[in-house]
Amino acid sequence: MFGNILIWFVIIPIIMMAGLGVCRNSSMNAIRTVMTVCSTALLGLAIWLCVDFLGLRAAGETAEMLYTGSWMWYAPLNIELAVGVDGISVLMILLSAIIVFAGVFASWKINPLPKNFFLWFALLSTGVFGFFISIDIFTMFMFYEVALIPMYLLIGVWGTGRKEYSAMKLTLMLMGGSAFLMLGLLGIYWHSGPEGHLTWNILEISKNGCIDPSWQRLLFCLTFVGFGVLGAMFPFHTWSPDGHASAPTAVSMLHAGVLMKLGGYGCFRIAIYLLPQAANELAWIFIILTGISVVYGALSACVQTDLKYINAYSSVSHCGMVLFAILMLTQTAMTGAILQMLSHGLMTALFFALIGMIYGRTHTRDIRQMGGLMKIMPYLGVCYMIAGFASLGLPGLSGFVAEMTIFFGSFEHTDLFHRSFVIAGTCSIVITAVYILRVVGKLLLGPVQDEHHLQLTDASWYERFSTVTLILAIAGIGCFPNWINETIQHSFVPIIESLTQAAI
Amino acid sequence: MDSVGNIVLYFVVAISMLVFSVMAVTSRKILRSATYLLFVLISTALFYFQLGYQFLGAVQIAVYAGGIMVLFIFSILLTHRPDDKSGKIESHRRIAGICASVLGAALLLGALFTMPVGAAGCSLTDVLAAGNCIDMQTIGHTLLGTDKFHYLLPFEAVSVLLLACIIGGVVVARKR
Amino acid sequence: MDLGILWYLVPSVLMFACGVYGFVTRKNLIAILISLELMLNAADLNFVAFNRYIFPGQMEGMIFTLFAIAIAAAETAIAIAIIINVYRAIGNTDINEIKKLKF
Amino acid sequence: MDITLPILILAIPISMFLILGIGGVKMSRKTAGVLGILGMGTTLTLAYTVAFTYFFSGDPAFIVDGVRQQLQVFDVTWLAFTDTLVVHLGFLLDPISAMMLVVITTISFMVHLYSWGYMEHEPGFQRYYSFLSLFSFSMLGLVVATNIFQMYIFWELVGVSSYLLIGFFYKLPSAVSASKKAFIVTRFADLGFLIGILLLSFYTDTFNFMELTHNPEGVLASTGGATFMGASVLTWALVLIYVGGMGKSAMMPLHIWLPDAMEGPTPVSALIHAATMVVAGVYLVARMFPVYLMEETALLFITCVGAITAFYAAVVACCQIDIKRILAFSTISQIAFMMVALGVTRPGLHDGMGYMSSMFHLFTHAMFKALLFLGAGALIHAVHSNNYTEMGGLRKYMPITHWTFLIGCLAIAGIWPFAGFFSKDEMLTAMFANNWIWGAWMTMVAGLTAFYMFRMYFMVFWWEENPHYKEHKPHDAPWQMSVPLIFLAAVSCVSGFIPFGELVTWNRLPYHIHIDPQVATTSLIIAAFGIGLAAWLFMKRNHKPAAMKNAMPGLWKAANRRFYWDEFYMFVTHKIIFNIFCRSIAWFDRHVIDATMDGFAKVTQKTSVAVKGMQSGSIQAYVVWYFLGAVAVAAITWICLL
Repeated sequence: MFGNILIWFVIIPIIMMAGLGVCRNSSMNAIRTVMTVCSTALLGLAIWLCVDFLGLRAAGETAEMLYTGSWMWYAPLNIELAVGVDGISVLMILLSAIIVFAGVFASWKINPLPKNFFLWFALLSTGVFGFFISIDIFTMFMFYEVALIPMYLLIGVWGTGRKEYSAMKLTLMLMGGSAFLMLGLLGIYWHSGPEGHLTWNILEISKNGCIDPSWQRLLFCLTFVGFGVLGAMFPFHTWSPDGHASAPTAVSMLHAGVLMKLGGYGCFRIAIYLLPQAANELAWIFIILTGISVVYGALSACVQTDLKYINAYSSVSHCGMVLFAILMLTQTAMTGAILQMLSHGLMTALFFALIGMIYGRTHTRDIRQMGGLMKIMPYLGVCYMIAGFASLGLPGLSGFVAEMTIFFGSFEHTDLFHRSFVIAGTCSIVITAVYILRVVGKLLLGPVQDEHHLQLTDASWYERFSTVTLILAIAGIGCFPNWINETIQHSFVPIIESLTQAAI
Repeated sequence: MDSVGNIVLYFVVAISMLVFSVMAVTSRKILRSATYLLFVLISTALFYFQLGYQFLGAVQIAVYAGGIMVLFIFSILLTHRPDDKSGKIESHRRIAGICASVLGAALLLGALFTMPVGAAGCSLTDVLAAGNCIDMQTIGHTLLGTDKFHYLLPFEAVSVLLLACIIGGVVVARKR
Repeated sequence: MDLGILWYLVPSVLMFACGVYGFVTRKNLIAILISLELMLNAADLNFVAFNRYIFPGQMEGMIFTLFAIAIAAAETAIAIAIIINVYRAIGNTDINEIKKLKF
Repeated sequence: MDITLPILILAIPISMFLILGIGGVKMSRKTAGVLGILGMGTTLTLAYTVAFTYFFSGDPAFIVDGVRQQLQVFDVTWLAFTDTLVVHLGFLLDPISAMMLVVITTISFMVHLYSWGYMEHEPGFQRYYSFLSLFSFSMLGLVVATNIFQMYIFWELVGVSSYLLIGFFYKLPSAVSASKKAFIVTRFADLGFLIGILLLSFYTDTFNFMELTHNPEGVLASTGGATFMGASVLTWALVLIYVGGMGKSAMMPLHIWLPDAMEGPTPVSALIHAATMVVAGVYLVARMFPVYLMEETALLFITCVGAITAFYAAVVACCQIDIKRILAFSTISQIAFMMVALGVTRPGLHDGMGYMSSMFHLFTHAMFKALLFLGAGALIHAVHSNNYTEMGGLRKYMPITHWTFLIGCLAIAGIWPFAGFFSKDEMLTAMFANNWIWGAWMTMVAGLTAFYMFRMYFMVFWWEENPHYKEHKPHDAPWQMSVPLIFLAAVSCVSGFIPFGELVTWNRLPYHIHIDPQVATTSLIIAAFGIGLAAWLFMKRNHKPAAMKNAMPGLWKAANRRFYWDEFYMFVTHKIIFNIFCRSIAWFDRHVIDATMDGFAKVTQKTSVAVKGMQSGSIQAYVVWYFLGAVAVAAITWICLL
């Protein structure tokens, strides 16, 4: 079992927790050491996995999932701990590792109760990694819940503002989503195979392909809504602004950066892949909803005054784009969705990290009370601008690649319905430019608004470290996007196949 | 046909029992409640005697009227000053209480008078005359015997319960 | 005039109703306990009456009553110990004051 | 062709950007400036080498039977959307890209040099040079794009460098809002560009310019006659792509950002907003020209937009006070000229001379407009104001600036033998050839051009001396600034004689330019008339201009306010979109959607509070309920037994 590399993505966070358990609450250095070592190990492992995966693919390995392994967990219900990754999961794991790594540095000086903070943080990462490595939908769901629960405490204890309310709202809405999801998953399980051969394993379910179309419709709606809540789909997105506004920096990063991707990934891996017929039939409903998300989130972001609210609404817009692209059901659009997940994950993490740093200095997030910060903290200002440019889709940064792939993929549909939604989607890039430049103009440029801000300092080394990691990743994807395409192109083959078969 | 003495005794006992029951639950002085309870218990004991269960009546008086009442009195004296009066009963409690008791009583009485159970009874004299009076020897054998319809095991269980109760009472009421 | 079984059961019912009333309305813990004893007593009387009238040749009812009295004694002892403890803790024996365990 | 030079042409500016951008904070101003200028100088040399090799070496790789070849020097895969739709990054060498290499590197180098003097005392000098390098890189990448998507990529990059440079003085709110406006307006136009690319690439399944332009009939056929709202899909695609060009080239109604962009440093205006970036739209149409020829509707659209814009901008330019604004509107007008020239081009009319003349004008205009902007920069540097009301009579104080500026004005007015004459004459000939209406209309615009340019010239250098000169004597700029002026003036004098038709034509076959005497005379007379009118009105201080202004105050004010386009846009964006639309959506989100979600929570809470009352913890209440329940059960049982 321990020979499987994937298991280590769950074990390292557990070791992290154990290590933290040994540390004394007051010894900040020990805690930091544990976190740094383990998150570096995770990042290293993720990079190694990525390289090795590409190597295997290059060597002609064509299996859908690599590094598979499964261990029976609860035989009466056929629940297994089944792991395996394809290109998409590899990239998601890499993304999570990068953000966990950056998140550790972004919360270098977390206060109070650093040890407990990092314990919950580590538990959250366990859930996230576990979700991405699982191919058994029950364990997937379990890890999903594991990732959700620490959120409540992390926001409720270490948050700012109306933290209790936000924590409660976020947790309840996501739990509400997982209630739908649970129903959907149980439905999938009970139809997963012939009598007596039920299974939770994604690969087997898809191979059996015996879910009745009428059931598929119901289950598709349940699972898509369930994951859609996490992916901030309109009208289930309202947890996102409040939740993100109250969450502490690293949690916002991890949440917007990775956890929201769980939604998109889940929609893709479960709703679309396992229920292809329903996906073909019912995609239009959700295209409408996600199309609304895209434009609506962007327009809402235009009038917000709180930095985190702006970003949360922009996340609604960008994550809406992910789901939108997935629903287009073409390979290119789905590639775009994955790129958008990576891109949004990295740049939102960067945004939230920067907002946290700025807030830590100015003690306000209201853009009306700030101005001219570029003069005072040029490093943070430049990083914020880069994040902004990534968000509005500047070539050379990741957002552009993702959005373009989505648009070109979505445009493969020739009917008016799809095309008008694609064009509505493209409008969002203009609106994005509007709100990003509005923030940049008010926050960073112009005259200094508040005299007290003149004494503020620029970024410290750990903050630089955290932001540089993310910026490098963003620019890496933006400048050299094709290797990502190569990583994930195999993963779409079975999905597209099952979709086309279902369409016949 | 029962003897007049029995009937008179019955009425005296029944009326005193009911009157004292009512007074026990309505008196606002707790010590008086306890005293009325004592009278109710004694009345019950008298019924036992009348029904021919002398041993049971004796136990009722000894354990209940004697032992338990002492506990009550002690605890009352420990927790109340002599002139303590409990407050007036709130109307919603009173209504709830009356509802519950009247409805319950009505149902039970209705059932009693309509069900055939009343027909089973002949007169008291008849049932007593059947010669089924139980002597002490039988009781002793029954309680401590191990045959069918004998009760050694429950007896021992109750003794263990009482022991546990002694210990528990001491532990709970002990000063810390 | 015969003293049938109903002659014993009816007072028992009424005594029980008194007990219920007292239990519901009284606020003093000891008074509640007293009401409880009334109800118990009514039940005892029922056992005895049924035993006498319906199964006069047997003695289950009597034995049951006997045990009930024993258990009532035990229960009262424990209850009173608790009441005394409560009194120590909060200074009186009013049931409305005991709210720490609510919800 | 060896790929080292082309790669270096792109690599040097981008590495300069990174070096100056990341390491600039640690550098002294001098190091940064020298590095920037050296970098650009190297790029200039390399670009000249490449362009001259291409044009004049006669190598069969570049020219076969008189036909200049298009060749992709390199073309690497960047991103594969599908198996066929693949984005490459490459270097396309053909006449127009070679010409643009020369234009961009020349102007960029001059601006680098000029800025050394002009920006000497500004904070953020290093940042300025790094942004300039970024811009040069993006612009070079744009013109050498081998495919339309690469063009779009660099299109966005020049947009952002323009944003950064306009907002260079970021502490000024006006600069910040101008940069924002520039970015958003062009971004909006790029939306059209993007949708156009989506449409075009969907039907043709390629991005590559060579595949598109070498087989335009195939492109037309690939759409399979699909139409949308009455127009063919190809028309839609081409018009939408042109919308992108309209944004960058500031055609009406997307022109509003360009005058505001003058908030940036003046050398930046010269580089980006006069010579290079703003002609990207023209370049785009020129690049796609064979495809445009397939759809005359699209060309007609281009012509009409250009004609209206040219006239509008010329009228507005007559009534501006800020010299940079005048130059900005003049730029708009001149670019519109090029657009019209492209729009009227047909292979049958003088062998597609409009295309050649448009490119020719692009070249000459870049030179003399940069010259004018740099001259304006020298004026602003000396007087510390943008308005000509603060100037006047400067010819004695700033002779170099005066003479070079005059050359620029003569060139733009189209006076022989200056550059503008030749290119403008060709353009007008092409327009007359298409339809006399275009020709007449644009000749009128040419006259207006001469008028407003000389109005500015006389107001600045003649009129009457500003009394402030006594306290603060204006003087010519330092050598770093004068050298570019003199160089560009020289170019403006001679570049008209370049045999442009031999080098750049739409079908890459040589074309022998011959001056059409009729058109040339007309335009010269009109220009001379414009100059004469300006001289009569503005040479000496007098009351005629004021009287004219008072005679038609409404018109003057409207023209001065640019016919209220900005106000209109402000109304639409701020009042309607921002205040009504966005705010109501934000309100809706908080008070309807979120309130619904909170409502679920509230209902649950209310219910639980209501139910909570039953869990009162009171034994007595439990007993009542229990007892009543027991009674009820018993009663029910009893009733059932009856």
